[in-house]
Amino acid sequence: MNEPAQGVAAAEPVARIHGEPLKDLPQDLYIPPDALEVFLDAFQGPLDLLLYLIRKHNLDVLDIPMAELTRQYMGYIGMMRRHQWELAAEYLLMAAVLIEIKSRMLLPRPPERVDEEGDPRAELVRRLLDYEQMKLAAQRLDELPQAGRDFSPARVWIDQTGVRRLPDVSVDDLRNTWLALLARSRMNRRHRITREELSVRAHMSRILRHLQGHPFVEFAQLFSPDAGVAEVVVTFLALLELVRENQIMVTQPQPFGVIYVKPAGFPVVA
Amino acid sequence: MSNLPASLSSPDVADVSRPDEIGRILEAALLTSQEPLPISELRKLFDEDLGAEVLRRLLEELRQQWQGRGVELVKVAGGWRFQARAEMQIFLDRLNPQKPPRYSHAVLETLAIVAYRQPVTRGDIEEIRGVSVSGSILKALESRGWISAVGHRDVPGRPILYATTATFLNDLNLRALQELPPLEELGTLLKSGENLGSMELLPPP
Amino acid sequence: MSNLPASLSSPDVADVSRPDEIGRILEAALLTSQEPLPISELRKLFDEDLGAEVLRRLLEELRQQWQGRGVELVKVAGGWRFQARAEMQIFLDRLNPQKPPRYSHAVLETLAIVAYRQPVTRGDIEEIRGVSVSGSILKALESRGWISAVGHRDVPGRPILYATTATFLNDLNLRALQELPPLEELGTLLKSGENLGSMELLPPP
Repeated sequence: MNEPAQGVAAAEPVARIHGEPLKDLPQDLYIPPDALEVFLDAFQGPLDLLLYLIRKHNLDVLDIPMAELTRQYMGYIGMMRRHQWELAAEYLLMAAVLIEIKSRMLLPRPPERVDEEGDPRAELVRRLLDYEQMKLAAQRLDELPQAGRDFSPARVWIDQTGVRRLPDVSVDDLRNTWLALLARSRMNRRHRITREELSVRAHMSRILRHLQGHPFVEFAQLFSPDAGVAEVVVTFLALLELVRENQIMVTQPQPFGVIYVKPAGFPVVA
Repeated sequence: MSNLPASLSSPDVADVSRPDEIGRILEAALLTSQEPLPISELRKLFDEDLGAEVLRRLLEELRQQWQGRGVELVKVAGGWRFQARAEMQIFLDRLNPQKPPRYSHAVLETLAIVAYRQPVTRGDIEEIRGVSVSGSILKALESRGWISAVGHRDVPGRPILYATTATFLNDLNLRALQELPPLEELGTLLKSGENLGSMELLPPP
Repeated sequence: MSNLPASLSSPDVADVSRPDEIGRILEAALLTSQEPLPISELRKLFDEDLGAEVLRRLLEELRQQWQGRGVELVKVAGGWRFQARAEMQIFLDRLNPQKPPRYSHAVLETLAIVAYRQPVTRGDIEEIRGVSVSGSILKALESRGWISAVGHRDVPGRPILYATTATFLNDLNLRALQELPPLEELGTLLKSGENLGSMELLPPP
């Protein structure tokens, strides 16, 4: 139970200081400054360091020599501040705890409050034991067989091709989405959606598609011969709308001649 | 044991038991591998080099042992692998009923706007949605074949005009755009208070 | 044909072959599944509902059929799964020389705290470890699928509560959290004969 901090294998040197292998962690509470940086990496934090010091020296957890421990601690923090500020902060917090405990131990306590507060070290001890418990649990967890590391699940190949499906969209989805859009835009009065007859829009698309890739199309070609009156009207409205939106140009080279419809901005070179 | 191949039927007891052990290891390796394993890989499994010929024969034996099961050992381009037999597929598919993926709100809204307001530019869509429309949304709908560029609006920048396609109608089981829920119906669904009066909603032709 | 056993000479061929067929399908499903399959999933494989009891018996049979092979059928938290026996791993490792990296002490301690004290916040973990917990540690465990956010603690800042997942149990070959190694009792860590005296060891929060 008095094993040193984890991650420190018995035979391997803990660190090298001036090329000399450091076989074991220091025997006393004092850690040489050169080793500190390496040394700290072996620990998970102030609790781990404290736990190590206590276990290593067979110190009574319940009777930590607060004065000595605190003094050492402050020494480390002075060194740490030069290198690892963030780390130092955490150790500094621990030092504050240690000093607080020490100071509370020095204070005389009214007898009736002993039961209530107990030993000022109690909280520190609780945290140390709590941490040690989790530290041991972590080691046990790591010893459990782990998928991929210690055993391999069966992974027999299965044909997945053709299984990939594209999202379905229903007419209801579209309707609901459109409704939501309208509702949103009603709340947002800056935009006002002027709704127009759908078929005019549809015919606008149809006409533009018809014009695609052509320098021009005859006006009459845009009307199918078997179109009803309504469709002719709508197609004509669509043409007018496209003209208004500058998407097409309508020209008639000579009076009563053929009317041409051409996409706006079609390259002149054509 | 008399039916062991000559090359494997050594008098040494340990050796006799080996083909079994080798078979177990081969089987375990092939069942747990996500990739087909070529002979060259399978050779790495064993301390001593078995030789490609021996391995091939062992694999053939393994293949025969698995005959009639739901999974079979096959040789594919990359090597050997176990795979579920084709006739198992209908059962296995029941475990992974592929939930049809859904388009995001952004994609659906874009699609709705193109469907109802076509032809529209990206700017039009952004204006109605009130947020910018990423190119990937339009690309998703284009690669699905549901919208396409039909021209340019003749304004500075000449933005592309998008419209829905015939594929869109087919995929949504519509014969014409007019079969989309008409806007006037939508209008009545909206809470009143909006002045719909001035808007003329013509009946579909 | 006259010497067929009575049970096979039934006029209905399909029915006679069923127990076998069910076994084949179960085996194929379990061998191809990426995740352990619970009974509730396995029931979906068959047209008619076999009932959990029947399936359990079939799975037990299947498990026994596989005894002595390099791969075994085991039950973990997420259900049933085929996996290579632990002793196969030294061979399988030869095919994939790069082992998954071992987790650092920081990650393991964080995992232990989430596993044993869940649900916990990052603050809880930091309190126990006595050091700040970097986001990358939690992210590593989340991306492994071992821990996930399960809610928020209703205190200022509404910190995220983490818990372990079924994948965590599956990957550690466990059927339930109760199968985690038991915690060392706090008291046993104290040297014996220790007089706790007036010291109150607060119960864990």
